[in-house]
Amino acid sequence: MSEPGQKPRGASVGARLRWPALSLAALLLFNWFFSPTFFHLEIKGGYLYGTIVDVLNQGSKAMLLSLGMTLVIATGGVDLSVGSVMAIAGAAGALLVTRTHLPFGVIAPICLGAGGALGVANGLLITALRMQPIIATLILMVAGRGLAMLLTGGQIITFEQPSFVFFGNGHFLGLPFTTTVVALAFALTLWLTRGTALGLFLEATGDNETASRFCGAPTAFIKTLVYGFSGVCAATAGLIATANIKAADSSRAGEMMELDAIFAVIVGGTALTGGRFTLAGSILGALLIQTLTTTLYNLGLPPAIAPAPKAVVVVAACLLQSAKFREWTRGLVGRKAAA
Amino acid sequence: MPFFAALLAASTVLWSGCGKSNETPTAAAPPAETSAPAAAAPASAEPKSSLRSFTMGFAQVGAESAWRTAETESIKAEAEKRNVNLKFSDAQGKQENQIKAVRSFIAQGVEAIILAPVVETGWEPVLREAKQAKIPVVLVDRGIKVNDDSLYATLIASDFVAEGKLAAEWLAKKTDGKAVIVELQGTPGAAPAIDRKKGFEEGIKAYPGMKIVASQSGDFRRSGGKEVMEALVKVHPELTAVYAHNDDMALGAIQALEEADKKPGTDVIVVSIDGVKGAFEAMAAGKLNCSVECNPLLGGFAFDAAGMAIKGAPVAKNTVVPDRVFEQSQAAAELPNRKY
Amino acid sequence: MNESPRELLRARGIEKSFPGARALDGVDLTLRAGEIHALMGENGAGKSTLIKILTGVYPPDGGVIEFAGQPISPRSPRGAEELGLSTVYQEINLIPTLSIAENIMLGRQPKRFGVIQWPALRRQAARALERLGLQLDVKRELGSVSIALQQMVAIARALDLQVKLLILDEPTSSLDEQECAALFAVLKRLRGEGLAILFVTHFLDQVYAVADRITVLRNGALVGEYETARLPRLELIGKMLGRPVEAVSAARKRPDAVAGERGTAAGPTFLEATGLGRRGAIHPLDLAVGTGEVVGLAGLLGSGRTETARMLFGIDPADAGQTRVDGRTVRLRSPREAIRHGFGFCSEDRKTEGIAPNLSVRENIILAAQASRGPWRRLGRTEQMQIVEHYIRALNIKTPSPETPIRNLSGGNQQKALLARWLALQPRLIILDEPTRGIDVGAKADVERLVDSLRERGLAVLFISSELEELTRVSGRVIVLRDRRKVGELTGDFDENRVMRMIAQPHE
Amino acid sequence: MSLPARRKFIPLLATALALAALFTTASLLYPGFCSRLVVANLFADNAALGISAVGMTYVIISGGIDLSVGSVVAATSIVAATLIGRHGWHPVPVIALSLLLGLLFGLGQGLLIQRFELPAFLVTLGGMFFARGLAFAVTPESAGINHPFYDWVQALRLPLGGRAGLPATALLFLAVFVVAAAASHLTSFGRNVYALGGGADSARLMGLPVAATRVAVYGLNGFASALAGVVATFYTGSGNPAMGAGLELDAIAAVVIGGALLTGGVGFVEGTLLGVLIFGTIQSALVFDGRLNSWWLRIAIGLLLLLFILLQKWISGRAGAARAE
Repeated sequence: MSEPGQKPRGASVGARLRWPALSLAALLLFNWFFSPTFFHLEIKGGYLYGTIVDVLNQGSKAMLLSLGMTLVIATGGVDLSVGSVMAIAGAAGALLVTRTHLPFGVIAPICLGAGGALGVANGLLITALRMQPIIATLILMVAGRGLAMLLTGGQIITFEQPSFVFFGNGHFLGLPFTTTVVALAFALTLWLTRGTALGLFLEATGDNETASRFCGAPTAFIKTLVYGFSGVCAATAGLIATANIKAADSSRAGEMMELDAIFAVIVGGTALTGGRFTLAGSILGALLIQTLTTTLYNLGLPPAIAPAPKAVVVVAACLLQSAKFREWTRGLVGRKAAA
Repeated sequence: MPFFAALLAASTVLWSGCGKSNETPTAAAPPAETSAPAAAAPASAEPKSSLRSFTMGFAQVGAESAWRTAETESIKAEAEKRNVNLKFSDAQGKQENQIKAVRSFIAQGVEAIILAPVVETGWEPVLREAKQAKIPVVLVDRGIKVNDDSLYATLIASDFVAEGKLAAEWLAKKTDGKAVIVELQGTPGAAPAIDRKKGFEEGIKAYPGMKIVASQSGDFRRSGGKEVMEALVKVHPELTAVYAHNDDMALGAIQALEEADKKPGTDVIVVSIDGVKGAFEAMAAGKLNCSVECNPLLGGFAFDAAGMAIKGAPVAKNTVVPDRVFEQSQAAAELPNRKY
Repeated sequence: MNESPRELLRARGIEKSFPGARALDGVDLTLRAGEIHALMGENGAGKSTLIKILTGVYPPDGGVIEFAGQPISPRSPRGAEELGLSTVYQEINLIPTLSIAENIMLGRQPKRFGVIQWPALRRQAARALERLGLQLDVKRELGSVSIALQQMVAIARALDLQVKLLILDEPTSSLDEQECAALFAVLKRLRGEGLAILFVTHFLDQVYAVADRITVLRNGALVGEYETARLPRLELIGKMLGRPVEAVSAARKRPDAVAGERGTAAGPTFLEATGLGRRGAIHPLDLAVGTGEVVGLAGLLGSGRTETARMLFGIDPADAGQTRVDGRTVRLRSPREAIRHGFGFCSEDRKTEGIAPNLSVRENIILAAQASRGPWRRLGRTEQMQIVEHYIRALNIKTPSPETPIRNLSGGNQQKALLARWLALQPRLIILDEPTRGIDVGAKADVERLVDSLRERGLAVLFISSELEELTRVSGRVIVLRDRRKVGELTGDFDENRVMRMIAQPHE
Repeated sequence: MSLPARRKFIPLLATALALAALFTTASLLYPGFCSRLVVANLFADNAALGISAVGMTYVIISGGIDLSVGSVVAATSIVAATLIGRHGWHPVPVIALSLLLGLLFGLGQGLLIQRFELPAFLVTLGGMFFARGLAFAVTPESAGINHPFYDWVQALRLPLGGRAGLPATALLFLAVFVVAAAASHLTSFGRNVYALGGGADSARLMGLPVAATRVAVYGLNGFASALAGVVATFYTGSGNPAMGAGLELDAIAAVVIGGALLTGGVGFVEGTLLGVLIFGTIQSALVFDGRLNSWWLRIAIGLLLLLFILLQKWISGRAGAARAE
């Protein structure tokens, strides 16, 4: 986009996490009063059971996507194609499992690889051909969904392969297995960004690409890499979505998920202009969005209207990041945050 | 600007080129003649030898459920059998696309159009055009709201209200009129969703002991059914029955119930509509109690009616496809001969 | 030059301060109709601020501007244009994606009933260009013509209004000789038409070629106003650099001991460039830096110093000549390669090419070192802190903590942190481009001391500065550039004075 | 004319040729494709898309983007439908009201973008979600419109011979197109939009009303979306909160295929028309074929996008070369 964005001022990690945490707390508080069963937890069939668990479970896709999206946005880019990549990975997984009967241990890496490859393709369009991220990924967003439907022939492909099903429905340590997947992905991402120097290069590239290049930082490599990573995250989310219902629904799987992921990242306190990023914040953001949806379910409101409150939340988040807005008025900031 | 030149050139070429050929479809002559060029066309899958070959259009909603794909298959198969050159269009659930499809069927000069309307409203304009073009429209699987019902030749569909009633009555019988019910609605605004809800509510009126404690849309999707059920089972742990507007949602809900450590089929009675293969498997496995069949195999009816309409013979305005109620007991026996 | 010069613009006691900086301190400027007036001064002299005030971009804090006898206070570029002052900025402010004609006429298209009359528009545009003696296809897209032509279009746009005063901010910085000649022809023609032209440039030859009078600014203050004919180059340079010639010639020579030491201390040659050049940036030049030697690049702003540095560091790779490092021929096509050969480059533009503002001091310091190790071999937390704390102490960088975002530091401390960034890399050659620009005296001293110690530790240093005194003090050898050319080299016993003379000597 | 002088028309020509090629191929493959009826349908069926694409062209030329289009269409359609169908208002005031609302919505987005320097991408993303949620909040069900005024308008036709005829909506689309195209060439607002996209800072220094122009562009696009929504209600004789999902992407695709640069400053309303027609041609060719499935449309559009962007990269590359000479 050509419009100027604003970097968050004085943004220590704590400060970045403040708003998402507060909003989430507010929403939870609301549930505390209006849907008493929300916090009800119990052990059923040997694992933890309750609405909170569902939020974690159903939020897993958004959380996974937001991990990749965070890194992409940290470089000042954006990845619109994640939803379609989810569909492709899901379709591929279901096809392989029904046609080839390979073990899931073989299929999963293939699907993730495919997702990664698509992501790298995005990255190359952006670094080698200097396309704007939004348009480069838009192409895959449009064509990718078609590709997924091509794979499945528009059909819903159902399967029963236990290990694949477990990936989306199984339990581990008393929690849905998806939670473990997210935890692992989070740990991996955390290690990749903070355990290696990638995170430093990433933030430097997003913050001042010229300076980073002059320092010999591999800016192009980094950019390509993050899109690839985003692709892998999307593929993982796609497999979960597919396993979750034991069926690949390539026309609907991952629909609008890219927007949820972007929302999660922005709400989480990573600026769309790139630079500093916070993975924890994005996870919080994803949870916030999922909690919102689940709350609507509980209240019996049609989930179709969920987008409206989401929009309010994200615009508020942007305004909070806008220095101009702070200058304009601080009082309003307080009120908006409540929204 | 050179672009104008190019466009002008293109359009003039196109116009002159079209002068002659556009008479082909527009000639409102007996079908036999119009169909001839269509049959002779390179694109047409028809062998030239076939004496009498119709070209018909089928505007399908999409492929959102197993039931839907079964319907598509049935109609495609029937077309094969009757050696009809079928133009299939999948609207991906968008009415805009479906209208576009119908209008270009008209432009193609097909002999008849089969339409599975995605929503009830908003069909007058395009159907009027079909009528002007003297192309009979056969509606399948759900009705539409029009003031002038001469706009379509016939409606071949199950009676959604009746299906809802059947489900309700079966459930009442099964639970002797006592049930705490969670309802999983279809896509908001979709005819089956509205009617199946209506029918079910009428059905349980007679039984004060049966009440719907929650009714939420699962969008006719497995994932929807699962997510909604996961939420509702916690808000209403006391539920004893689930009524889903289609099998896919029911199957999703069953997963959710099992995760909630309830035994679908025993602790919670699950009733749904459609009767797809998956539902029968679930019944055989004792997880689904009852599925009211909503027969998607409309191919035969549809082509019969279309054939009559084309000949100009009178067609019944409304063909109700008989629906049967299947219970677990019949499931195992019925399973092998489910085509979808 | 026309007789009985009448004053067109009188600016008196113009003052302007920005947060933390006094940009203009009671500056006067007088422009006559029908003259070309050069506005000279090194960095931070306040030239651009003065221009922006004249054209209504900034309001002045104090002072009066009289234009054609009337006191004026333009509130916007538009307002200034309506008064008859218009400006052509250095970075051409036109729309490259629109046609030449439109760029000239944008905002004042000829209309009938609100409908733009394109034929008329093109005619007017063509006429505006003819006034500059140019015949162009005005339908052409601006972005598709040379910078020089774009410059002309910008001037045409500026002239199209009923302009009395034309301000040109470094119009020639990106033009070659012929293009300059063409431009000057135009300027003289306009002078003939009675226009006043205020002309900002760094090229002495050009000033002496076209300017009638010169106003010199330094550090936001007026140095003086002179008839070009009566101001020898040497004096002009002295005034610009704030080193009056007499003072210079009397200036204490560096102790010969030191000079001698510097002359000899140079170890084996580390970097040797021969005929190295880049089209449109810097004419081919020879340049060598030995280990344990500080070589100064002298020259006025825009003389090609930075261009040389960028070329050596592989940012704008050379397209002629060859580079030898330790006697082996190498091609430096990117900073990465340069760094791999032991180069470090501390850019003059701290903001856009130096700091990553939102990252911490620590991260900014270790960035280059980490980059050279690649992403996987991450510097451990303790190693990082060792490096960072060492340099914070060694360069006495004043920061609340290593984790403070570097944007919160003062310019001087940012500069030191950037130096630390390159030193942490353990380079063999470090290129310092204006390392003391815009930082306080204390910090300057620190930097100079640092450079000395680096030399003693056997580093090769290429030192760029507009402050000749500093330059001569620090360097053992000075290469002098003028107008993108190497014009000479001074070794052993030299002082600012000789450097200035070398800069001053006209084109042979 | 030299290449540099005319290079920005090349994508336009390419698009025109692509359209001609597509249409010719389809005509050869499918009997009856090359008919006035089909051509007329291209305009009738894509009126809503076309109108919003025209609005989007201005936004993209100004260097911005607007993702809220599809949702605004849906919201407008359902609001209009309920007001007319359920509350029995007369269509004319309802239409006026919906257009006004669309305009205000767009202006609001524009203000957020301009005043607080928020990324257009995000603001309009929010707008997209907001309007969609709103639409479903009004009513989740599609609502039919039965009103003599609607019947009258729907009956209007400009006959083209045969059974071919252009309905009022198609004519409206063409009118919008002509006005927008003319405005983009012949008014200072139109040119300021180009200048804004070509370089906002330069435009500011040239004394052009940058802020006002940017806000106005989003306002206009909001208006265009609302108009598209109204057209949709005439097209379907109903309103539907689920309508126009993904419309914004189709519109953007049409604009880019039409030769606009997403970086702003370059583009043509005329090109957008071609883009829309290409879109429609592919779609109806798929229906004519009757064997290929709808997802081929998405794949084809994706490839076309890639193709045209690469073409533009190549051209700007040539321009750079031309300058260097």
